[in-house]
Amino acid sequence: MTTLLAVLALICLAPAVAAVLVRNLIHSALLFVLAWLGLAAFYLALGAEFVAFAQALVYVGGVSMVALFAVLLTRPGRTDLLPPPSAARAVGGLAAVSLVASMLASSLFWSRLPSMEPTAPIPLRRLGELLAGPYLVAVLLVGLILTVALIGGLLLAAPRRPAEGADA
Amino acid sequence: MLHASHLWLIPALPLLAAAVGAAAPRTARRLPVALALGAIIGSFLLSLAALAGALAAPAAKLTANFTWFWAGSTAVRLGWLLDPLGALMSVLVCGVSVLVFIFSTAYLRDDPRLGRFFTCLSLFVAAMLGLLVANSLLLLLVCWELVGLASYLLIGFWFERPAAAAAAKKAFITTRLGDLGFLLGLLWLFHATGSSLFYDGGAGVLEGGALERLAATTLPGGWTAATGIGLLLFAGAVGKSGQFPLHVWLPDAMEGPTPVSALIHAATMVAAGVFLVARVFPLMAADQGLGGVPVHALTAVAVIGSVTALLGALLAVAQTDIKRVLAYSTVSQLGYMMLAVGVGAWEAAVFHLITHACFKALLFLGSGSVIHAAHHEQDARRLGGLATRMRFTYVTFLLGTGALIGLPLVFSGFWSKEAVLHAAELWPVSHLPFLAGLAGVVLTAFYMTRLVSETFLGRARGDGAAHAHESPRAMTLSLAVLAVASVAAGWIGTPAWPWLQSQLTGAPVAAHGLGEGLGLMILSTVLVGAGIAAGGWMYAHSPRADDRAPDPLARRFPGVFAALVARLWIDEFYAATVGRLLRGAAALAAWLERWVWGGLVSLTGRVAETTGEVNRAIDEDGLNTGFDRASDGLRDAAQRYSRAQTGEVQGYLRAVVVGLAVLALLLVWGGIR
Amino acid sequence: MSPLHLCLALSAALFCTGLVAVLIRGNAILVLLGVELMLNAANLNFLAFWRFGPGGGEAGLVFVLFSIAVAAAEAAVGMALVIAVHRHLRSIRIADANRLKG
Amino acid sequence: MTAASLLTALVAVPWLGALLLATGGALPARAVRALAALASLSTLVFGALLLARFDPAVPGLFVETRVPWIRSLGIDYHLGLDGMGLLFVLLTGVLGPLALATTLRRAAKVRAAAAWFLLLQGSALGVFVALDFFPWFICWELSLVPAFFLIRGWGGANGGAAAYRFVVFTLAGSAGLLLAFAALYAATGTMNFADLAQLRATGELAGKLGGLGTLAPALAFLGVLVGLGVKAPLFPFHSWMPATYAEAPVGVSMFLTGVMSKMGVYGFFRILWPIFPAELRAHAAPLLVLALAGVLLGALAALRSGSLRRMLAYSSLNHVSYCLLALFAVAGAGRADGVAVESALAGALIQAFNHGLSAAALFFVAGVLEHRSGGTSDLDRFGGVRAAAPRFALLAGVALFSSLGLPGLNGFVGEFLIFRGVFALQPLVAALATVALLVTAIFLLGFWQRVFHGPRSGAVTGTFADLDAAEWRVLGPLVFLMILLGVAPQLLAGLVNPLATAWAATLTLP
Repeated sequence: MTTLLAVLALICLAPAVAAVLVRNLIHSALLFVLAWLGLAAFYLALGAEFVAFAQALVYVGGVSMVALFAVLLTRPGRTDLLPPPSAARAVGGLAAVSLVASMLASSLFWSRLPSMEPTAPIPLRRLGELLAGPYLVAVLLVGLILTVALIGGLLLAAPRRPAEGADA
Repeated sequence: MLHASHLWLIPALPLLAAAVGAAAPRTARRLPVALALGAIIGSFLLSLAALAGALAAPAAKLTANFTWFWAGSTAVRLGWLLDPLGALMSVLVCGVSVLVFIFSTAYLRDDPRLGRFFTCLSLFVAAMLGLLVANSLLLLLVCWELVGLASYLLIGFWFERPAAAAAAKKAFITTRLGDLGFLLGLLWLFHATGSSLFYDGGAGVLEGGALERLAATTLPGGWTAATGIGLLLFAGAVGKSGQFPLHVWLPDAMEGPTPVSALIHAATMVAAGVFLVARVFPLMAADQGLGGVPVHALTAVAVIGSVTALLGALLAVAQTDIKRVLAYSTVSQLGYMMLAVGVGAWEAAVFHLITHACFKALLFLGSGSVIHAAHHEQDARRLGGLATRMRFTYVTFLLGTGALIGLPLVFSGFWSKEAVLHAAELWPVSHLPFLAGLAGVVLTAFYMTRLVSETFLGRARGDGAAHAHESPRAMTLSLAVLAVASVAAGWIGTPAWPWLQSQLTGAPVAAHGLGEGLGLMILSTVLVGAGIAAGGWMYAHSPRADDRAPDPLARRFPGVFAALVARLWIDEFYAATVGRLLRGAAALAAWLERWVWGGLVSLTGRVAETTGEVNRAIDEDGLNTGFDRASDGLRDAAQRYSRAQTGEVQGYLRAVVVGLAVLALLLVWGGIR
Repeated sequence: MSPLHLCLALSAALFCTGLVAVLIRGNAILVLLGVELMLNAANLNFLAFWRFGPGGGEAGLVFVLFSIAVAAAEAAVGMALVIAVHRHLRSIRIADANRLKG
Repeated sequence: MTAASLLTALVAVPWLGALLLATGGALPARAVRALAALASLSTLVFGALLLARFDPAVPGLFVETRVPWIRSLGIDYHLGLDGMGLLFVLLTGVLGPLALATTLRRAAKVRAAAAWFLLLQGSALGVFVALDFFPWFICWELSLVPAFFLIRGWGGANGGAAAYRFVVFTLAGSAGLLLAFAALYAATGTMNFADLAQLRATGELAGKLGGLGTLAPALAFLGVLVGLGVKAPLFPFHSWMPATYAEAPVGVSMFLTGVMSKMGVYGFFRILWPIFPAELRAHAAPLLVLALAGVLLGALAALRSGSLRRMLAYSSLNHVSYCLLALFAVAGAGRADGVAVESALAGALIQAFNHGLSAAALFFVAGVLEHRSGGTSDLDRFGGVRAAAPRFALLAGVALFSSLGLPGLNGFVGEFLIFRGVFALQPLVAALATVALLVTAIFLLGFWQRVFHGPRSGAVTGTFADLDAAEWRVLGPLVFLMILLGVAPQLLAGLVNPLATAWAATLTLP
């Protein structure tokens, strides 16, 4: 199992790193989609099937489309690429890396977490009962949030005046 | 007969007149004048009724007390008191006021603010009458301060003149300095006895129990509470009655219209101090006979009184302004009254107060008549020769002078001064007050002779005097009545028939006949004669040729004369000491405000400054220099920090991440797992 | 290396990658995508502890579902904002949107 | 109306007026003024209704409403009035409309000014009726906001700097208050004034507060002291005051000195003394010195001020310090002399009211002078105003003599009672403080002489109009009250006497 997970982890990590580093915006967005796909596979391997499919649907199907549309709509062109390196950015990057390094270090080398046996996967039916039972309010709220986000996104992205919308 | 509970009517009438006058249109002339006159005449009649009531039972203290308001669960009580002292004084004040009011209608006929003048006069009379019939030290203080206010308004009546405005302020402040003592004395008395009522059926502060307690309460240094309170109250009297060392305001107060000078700076208001001391005499005398008291309250009164009597007379010698001569004369005569109280003869003081009120009002109104006639010329050097032009004024002025210097047997001043000197002669403590009184007699005769000679004799030395005419009927009428009073007022208290003294003390005073005081009378007559002779020889014998000729006295004693003209530099002394002290304290306070308190704030701000590497010097001229510097420092520091606020989200995030990383590394390397 | 540790390590690496994207990319869209990646890293942690944790952790699983839903909403609004900003500034460079300056 | 609704309406109506004005669109100026005047005058009406309910036999709260508000924090909606609160409510009722009228008279942006002012007035009222720290503090802080904007937007040339200074100072003080009450809350679980005072009376408070740390009681006391001291102001926390009073619009200066400074005095009596009597007693001597310094230095600094409003500001410091002098003398003396204690306490409250009247009137006078002269406050630029404007001079003179404590006018009564009490408790302090009476007379009469007397000069040489009808409507009532309350002080004393008696019996420690 560990091996499978390790392979999937690499499949997921590699496009992510590449996405951050490549200069082309479209490429970058597509690479992100790859990473999300890998992550969905990873979830699947973990035994969280429903989450994995949700991940694939939402990210690969939804977010990526939105992102690509945004890229196209804003037409940044090919010049808007990686910004020139600066001391500040180097510091930021370094800090991010050291942050992760410390997280890694703490989780891998100093962690006393016992490596537990995997718990039994939750059957889909049980998940449904959970969502419809104790978490019903939360589900409804999330639905509300999504609706609001939809309306908000429409309002924000819609042109102020129809006349302006033509060239936007 | 007027019952004590109706006594409030006496001050209420003029007060009402004042209130209506204040509310009347400012250009109104007839209404305020008529109201004021009507009110004062009404008060005069009421006073007479009160006097009748008081004389019916001179020893009884008829009171009507009431609660003003409550402080906590304690009542603050006031009251009215009907006794011969207050009633006599009321009659006197009302009587002189009526005459002065009548005089004023003519004297200020052309003044556009005539109505205002009478409103202020009414306020003054109301306050003065309230003071006289008050049965509570607190009520007395209230009226006392209102008298001060009225005096302030009247001295500064011609407020467009800077000198008048300054004199008014000086009078108010100087008397208020004494009033602080009064206030403290009142507070102390309140604290010690829980009351401020003079007479309250045995519980008053001037009645047996309270007095005994006050005299028995001793303080460190051998002082008794009675001595302390007495001295503090006396401080108030010193201010109001122009006693040394607070006499400086009284001559300056002559900037007011002459009727004001006559009414309040000669006859009534300045007498309030004497009245106060006479009123609380039992308290002042409570420490008499106690051993170990460093200074008896009355001894201090006697000393101050005799110093003032002599000093006032001395300073009067060198003045050239008619009113100022009379003002210093008033200071001197008030000194006599204080002296009398100090040596224990408060009834003699009141006697002298009454006679002095009559003749000094006469003299001031006479001088007013002169000034009016001479087109507001009041420098004696530029007058002269008025005896023929203003015969009536001259005669009445002479009568007043005779009363003041104490020409024997007929004139009122002779009898009252004799009573004062007689008491001083018998004072067991010291003979110095007596000697000072005798010296004052000579000086008084001298300076009054000088004044009369310079003003009325010789020939006119100025335009004003040259074109003077006798004053109108309203003025001469007042002069006539006062002249009669000046002569006759002394007959009520002669040694042969001491009616006044008996009434005041409430017990028959034995007539000691002329024999006992004969020596003193002869002595004082000789002294008066000497003074008149010296004055007549120097001034009447050879009148000065013109207004620039030097004073005969200055030719003989230039140093002394210069010192007297400069009023012994007492004003300058105050300016150099008290004034400078006060200014210094104020400057210190301002300095503290600016640098120390501001500086503390600035120190706090310096911390902010250093963190922001800010060193911009800021100069703002103001009390809060320090604070401005501090807030500017804060702002600059903030600006410096705000450079980091580039507005770029990523910059902010970077900062957050750097912080997080440092934190995480610390945690990791610190070994927290 | 146990599966749990592996999951945690991957989560950390993904988080780092997302963070770096947020920090150094100048393009608003990529920054948003980086944020999404960080969210995913967090989700992965939830799942890991649900699966390998001390048990009773079905809340972790459910939470991930909500997280994904909210992330979707966030992405939608975020992209809409990007478009709005672009209309306003004619640019989607983060550096140009610096109105937050103090 | 029930008592509770009266209290709520008292605070709410001015706020409602502010809200209406702020949101009400473009009303004509006349309507704005009328609405603002109505909302402001409501205080006087409610005050009168409450006065009708006042029972002199009840020393404590005669109107009270207490309902749970935020249950989880133990915060109540607790409003109530006793004689002291009513006194200050009435003061606000008198000064509020007059100060509002003065502010709006020549203001630009009338609607905004009126809204801010009504917010200020409502907040001040809230401070006087709230008995739980939470609503009390909200009102206390809320009053800063409108004051800030009024000073900055409608004040003098340096109004901005003065407003910042004012807010920073008072906020610093408020921080102390907040921390102190946080400590009290942490220790006791309540922020209610009455509950805290009760805990204090039973002796539990000291133990609970001591549980937070040995220094906690002293620090809490200090926090409250500083917070209230800045507002009052207690020397040396007064540095904000001269500039603020000088730069604020005249009407706001009237309200600041008349009402807002009383918020501090009120707090001393309502909060500091009942909750920290032992600390107050322990530190009474240094505090007494501070109050005395305020009395003396205030008067002396006023003597040196060349600017009218700065002089009045320092005079205000001097007068307010008398109230604190009385409190500290009482707190330090204990149950020594019941009559003196009652006298000092009643005097302090009466003085607070009377100073509100006379100081507001004098600031108004300063405002009239400034307006007539085109904005100068420099004493040397005036002369002979009395000749030019005799009616104005008459009313101004009454205010002036009231301020310097002339008997027969209102200023005397409070000062006299304070001196009577303090003299019995601390004779030397009283004797020193009387010096300030003299200095006050000197600078006020000096001001009077320079500005009103003498020949017309400076700004007075041209046309210098006497009071117009609107100015009469402001100064007239104040002067009337000065005379009325000077002659019949029982009108005020009746409100505070029950409290003074009760305090003298209970609050001072043996």
